[in-house]
Amino acid sequence: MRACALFSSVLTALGFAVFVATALPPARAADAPDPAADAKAFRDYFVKKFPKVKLDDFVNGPYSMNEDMRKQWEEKEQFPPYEFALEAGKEMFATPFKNGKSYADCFANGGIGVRQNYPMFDEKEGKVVTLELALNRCREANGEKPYSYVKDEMASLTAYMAFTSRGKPFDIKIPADPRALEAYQEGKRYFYTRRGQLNFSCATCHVQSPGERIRAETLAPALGILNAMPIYRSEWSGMGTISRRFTTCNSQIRGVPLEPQSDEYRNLEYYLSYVSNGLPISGPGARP
Amino acid sequence: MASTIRVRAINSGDITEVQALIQHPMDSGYVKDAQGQTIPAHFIQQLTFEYDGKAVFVADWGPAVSKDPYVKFAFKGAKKGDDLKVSWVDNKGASDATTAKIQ
Amino acid sequence: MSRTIGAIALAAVLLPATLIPARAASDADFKTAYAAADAAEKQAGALRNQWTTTEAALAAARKAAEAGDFDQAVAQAREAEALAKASIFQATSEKEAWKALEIK
Amino acid sequence: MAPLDFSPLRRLILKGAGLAALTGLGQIGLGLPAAQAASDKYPEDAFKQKSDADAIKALYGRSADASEQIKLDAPEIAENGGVVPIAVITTLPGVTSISFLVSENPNALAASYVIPEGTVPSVANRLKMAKTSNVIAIVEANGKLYSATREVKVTVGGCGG
Repeated sequence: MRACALFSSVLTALGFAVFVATALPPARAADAPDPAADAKAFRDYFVKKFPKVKLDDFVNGPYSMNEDMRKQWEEKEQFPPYEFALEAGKEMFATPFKNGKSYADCFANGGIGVRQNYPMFDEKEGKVVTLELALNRCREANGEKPYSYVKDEMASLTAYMAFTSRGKPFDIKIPADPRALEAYQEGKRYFYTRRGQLNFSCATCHVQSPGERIRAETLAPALGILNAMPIYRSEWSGMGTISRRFTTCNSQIRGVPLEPQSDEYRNLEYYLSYVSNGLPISGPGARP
Repeated sequence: MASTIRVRAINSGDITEVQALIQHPMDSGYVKDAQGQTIPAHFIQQLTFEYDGKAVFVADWGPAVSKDPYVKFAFKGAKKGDDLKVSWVDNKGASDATTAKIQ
Repeated sequence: MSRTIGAIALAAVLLPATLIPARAASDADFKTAYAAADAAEKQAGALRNQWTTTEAALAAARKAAEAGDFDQAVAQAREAEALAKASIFQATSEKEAWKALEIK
Repeated sequence: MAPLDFSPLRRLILKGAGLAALTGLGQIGLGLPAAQAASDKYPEDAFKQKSDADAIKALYGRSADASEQIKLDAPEIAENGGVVPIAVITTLPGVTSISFLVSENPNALAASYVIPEGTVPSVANRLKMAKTSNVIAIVEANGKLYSATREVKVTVGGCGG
């Protein structure tokens, strides 16, 4: 059966990360992944497409490309809607677990000013670890129940951690580990792969059409899109994490979202963060 | 629990500029929940700012004021270090109050 | 490529109308149609590429069957199967096609 | 020139004083202490009116004239109807109250502010808009009513989920 043959070959591709982990790294073909070149091309593309937008301003998403919207945003920022989540996050972060330990014990520098280093590649696990994942692992390691990845407490905690990193440039590293490169490559593949009944990829909206309106929303450029996370979206009337952004994007194109923090989303976040290296963290953010 | 009221009152010369953000759902009564049930209207009706025992600003609000409402105004006569009292009451009779120092 | 998907999706809408047999569908017809749709959707799931519209058609098929409307149940199941197959096609062709979109 | 505090004026209307009773009130110095405003009655009836005209009438008992001295600041296109930043500032003297109405909302009156003497006649707030609509700012000054109107386009309504 042809469908089955295709099916298994895709499975092989998906399992490639595992494959290279066990096999010797093969000699790279001519189109071998080159993250540094990708990041440069990615950045150059946006700079050329939007010559009036300053590089650091891309982290402000649609507000970097529409003056009427920017005014509304500046007004919002006078007393931003994420203020309550930010304060709650600060308090939660400082509150010890039942065992006396706290979030600070799980992170370098006590968790302050480290958001720009996430996601990082964990060479022990052989996988990408996002900030949201690290926070829940920290909770579980200390006998606490994990939080929902999409909003509420997780959004508050990441809001606070992002706030302590404001202005620090994204500094995502790809260690000399073939699994790290493969995770990056898988993330890139996810970003450009069309899915859902609408047959859209992430890139369809956020590379080809930023600044344009789809239905009623103004699309954000992919460059710097994660720097503002988590965000208070007026459309949600509340806060949302990177997990929430990914899952809602997928359902909007009529695809069934994957589980938050699945390997695919972790890799996607790795790729998207890496190509925004050098752009400042601006989270928490406010969006339409 | 923390106060539902955030106030920034900044004095410059004779003018004190006040910004407030209040945590409140401001349900309009026109929105249905996931189960299709109408969420009953729940909104702040009156928000009062008092300085030196006198109201310097009173907001009468209906349900068309945004969730987590924000307001900005300015008044004369206060100085740095003075107290500004802020209080609200909603249509269900709930209320909150806080006192902010003018900066 | 997107045109192909569109054609498949269109077929999904048209197929049930043309294939409904003259006699009323039975519970057994529904079960057969549903099993085929379910199998295709599971395959799409293994490819990590299910569509919400497939899920909706499957749910509609179950609901119609519960209500005893087997004509409708079979029609919905067939639509679900066509959608699931389109999503499988999408996932397999995108295995290479994604590269065309990449910023170089 | 010391502006009179006319805020009790509209409260009288709410108490059903009627239009006739208001005639001439503009000349009477209602020397009530400003603290009175804090215990002002909430204008429930005005908030229940559907149209902007009825709401203005219920609140102030009269209609307003357009004024160039009111600057109404609102976006051309609201990024989200749930949170539309709208501000007003006026150079009119003797301001006692400022109100905001959204004509196409189910109930037009959105917010009404008491401006006691010594408070700057300028307010910024964030309102919900169900759809594209005129936004009207009403300024009550020296017992008279003035207005400014602007259309705000809404593509994502503020009454949805």
